[in-house]
Amino acid sequence: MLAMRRQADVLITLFFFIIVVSLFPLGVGPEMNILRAIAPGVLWVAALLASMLSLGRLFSIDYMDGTLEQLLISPSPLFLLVLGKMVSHWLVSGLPLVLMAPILGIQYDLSMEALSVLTLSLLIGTPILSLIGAIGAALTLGVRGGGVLVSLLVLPLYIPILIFGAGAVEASAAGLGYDAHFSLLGAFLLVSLVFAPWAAAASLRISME
Amino acid sequence: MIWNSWSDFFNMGGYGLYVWGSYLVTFMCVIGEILIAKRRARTLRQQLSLTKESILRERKDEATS
Amino acid sequence: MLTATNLECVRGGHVLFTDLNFSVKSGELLQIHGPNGSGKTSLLRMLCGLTQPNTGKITWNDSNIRSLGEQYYSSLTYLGHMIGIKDDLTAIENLSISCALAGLEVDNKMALDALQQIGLKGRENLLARVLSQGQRRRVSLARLLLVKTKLWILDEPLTALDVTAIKLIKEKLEWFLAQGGMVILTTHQDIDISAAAIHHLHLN
Amino acid sequence: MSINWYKYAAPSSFYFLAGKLIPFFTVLAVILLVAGLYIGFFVAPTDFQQGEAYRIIFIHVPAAWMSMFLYVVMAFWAGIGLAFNTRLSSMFATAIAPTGALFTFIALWTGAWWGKPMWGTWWVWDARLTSELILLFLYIGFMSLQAAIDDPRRADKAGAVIALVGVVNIPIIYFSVQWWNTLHQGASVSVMQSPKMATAMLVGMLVMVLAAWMYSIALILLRARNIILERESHTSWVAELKETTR
Repeated sequence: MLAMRRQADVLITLFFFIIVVSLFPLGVGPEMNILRAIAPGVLWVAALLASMLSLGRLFSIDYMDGTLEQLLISPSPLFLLVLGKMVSHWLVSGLPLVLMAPILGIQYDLSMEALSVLTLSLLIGTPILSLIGAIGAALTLGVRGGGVLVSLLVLPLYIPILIFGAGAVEASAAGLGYDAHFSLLGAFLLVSLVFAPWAAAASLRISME
Repeated sequence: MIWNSWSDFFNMGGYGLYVWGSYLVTFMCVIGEILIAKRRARTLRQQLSLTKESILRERKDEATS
Repeated sequence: MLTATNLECVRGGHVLFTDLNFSVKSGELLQIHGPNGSGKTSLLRMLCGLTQPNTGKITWNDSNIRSLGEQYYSSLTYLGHMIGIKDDLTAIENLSISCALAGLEVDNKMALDALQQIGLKGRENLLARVLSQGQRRRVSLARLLLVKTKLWILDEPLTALDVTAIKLIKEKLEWFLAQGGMVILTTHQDIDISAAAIHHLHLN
Repeated sequence: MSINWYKYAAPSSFYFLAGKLIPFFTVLAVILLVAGLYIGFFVAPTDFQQGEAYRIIFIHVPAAWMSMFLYVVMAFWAGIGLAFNTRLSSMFATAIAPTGALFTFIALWTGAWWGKPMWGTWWVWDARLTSELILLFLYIGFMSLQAAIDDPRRADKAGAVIALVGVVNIPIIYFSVQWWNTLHQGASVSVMQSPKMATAMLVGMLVMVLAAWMYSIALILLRARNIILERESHTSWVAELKETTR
């Protein structure tokens, strides 16, 4: 219902991700050993930035045309509607990255196992990015300099996800166990699934006053 | 007393640069913060008294006219 | 019954209105007058629970709208300044989405009927971006033909509408008031609507 | 002794109370600062491992403690302001943020100047350092969000949400970074502290912590007074204020 979005948005986020990831080999040089070592971090940071790039548009269009007001006075619980928004943001900006990541990982000469761990970590991690990011997007609605502000607010909060997401891939590349990383990522996902829609709903009410 | 002379004190056993570098910047920050807050307080009071004066003047004008 | 007591609104440091008291009962219409910037929209947003009043309270059937929450929203329809029409959707999609948000299941036929009634026959499947300002306004007003709420709060519903559309809306409002509905609206135009009681509220 | 707390919860009476308290805390801060520096530089002995460089501890540790503590206090007041819609507590949170950010910066700065002679590097990506850096980002985020919003009530509430989210995140960040770091390098660099701190060192440090406390309180009260004046400029008590102060 709420996932009606222009296709261009999906493509912009996806191309941003691809370009950022492809820039690194050009900047660092084609040394396969180095590339393999930095691959998890690069892919994760790129996913983080790509997901953040589209946060600005999460609520702002609805804010401009008045749909957000209707959302706030809808008889259905606001946090459910916000959760729907978050899910649609993930479907548009998270899922394509997850699907694209293994292909880009090949550019970095990652092993088959590392590739699957990378995809799985992104699959668990990117929803958290959408969930937390929505809080920042809701808080900065209609604020001047909102786009930069979102990154300032949201990026520090993304750090644990980045660490464990990239950490899982590195651990698997080093032949270590990565179950702990996944269980922690999963725990973050559950916690943010419970609290983020609620916090974002409260933020929306604050921003609309 | 630990220090034999002032130069000894400033030298800090060879670590003078680091010790004084830390302390200097800290105190500069602290003093800067105080000054900014003080200046803000002063300008706020000035603005308030200005608006107040203008209100009083308006009232006087109304009374005379 | 919607009752407002002692409402005060402060925007950007100065008081827009204070000590505002009124109540709207079943079948009554409240028209709010006032120049631009007098707080008409702020008042309407307050009545919707979008903004909290600085002081005072708003009650719906004797309970505060803050504590009622979604229960209050299910008996309220608000058409704001910004009409909530998305350029990338067709007229009929816009209508069904806004109805779905209001918790109303609308099938295609009902939506088509409503759009035809409001004078958009043949334009149901056009993208909203090719519609004129008045036509977009009509799409948003079409929701009034479908909802089953008790209280309508309308912010300048008649802007950009032509004479026939205004007449249509007037008739709809009269019908709604006769059914026992309540309407609160702002408008610059004088409208002669027959209702059980018409209150006027002047803000300045 | 019974104090009417509600009376002081009104910005106007708090304004006058704070005005009376500021000189008191300022004097205390100066006395403690002088005493702390005296103990730090003239009483505390030279550390046998670190030489004189350890004397940075007298500002580093108080600053680091204050930076974390002030964040929690800020989030607490912001949360109270959000939950009970009390203006004064939100103003307090806004007043705390710059001082907290300043202490965070000082902790990072002095840490770097201490790390260079001791570890041979200005910066290591160690759990403590990284989370302190993120703390600085959180402070800056809070302040810039509030600065970007024109309506003070919205600024208060929006700031409160981000402060509360941040307070939940700090322990998570700390532990995640710690874990991340130990995964990378088995023996990370650790602060080489002498096994037992000399009493004079400890006393000096604690006195400096108290001085930092008093300084923070004085400055926060000063800033809170500014914010009150700014926000309440349209009220009658501020208009009457001029007669009494001039």
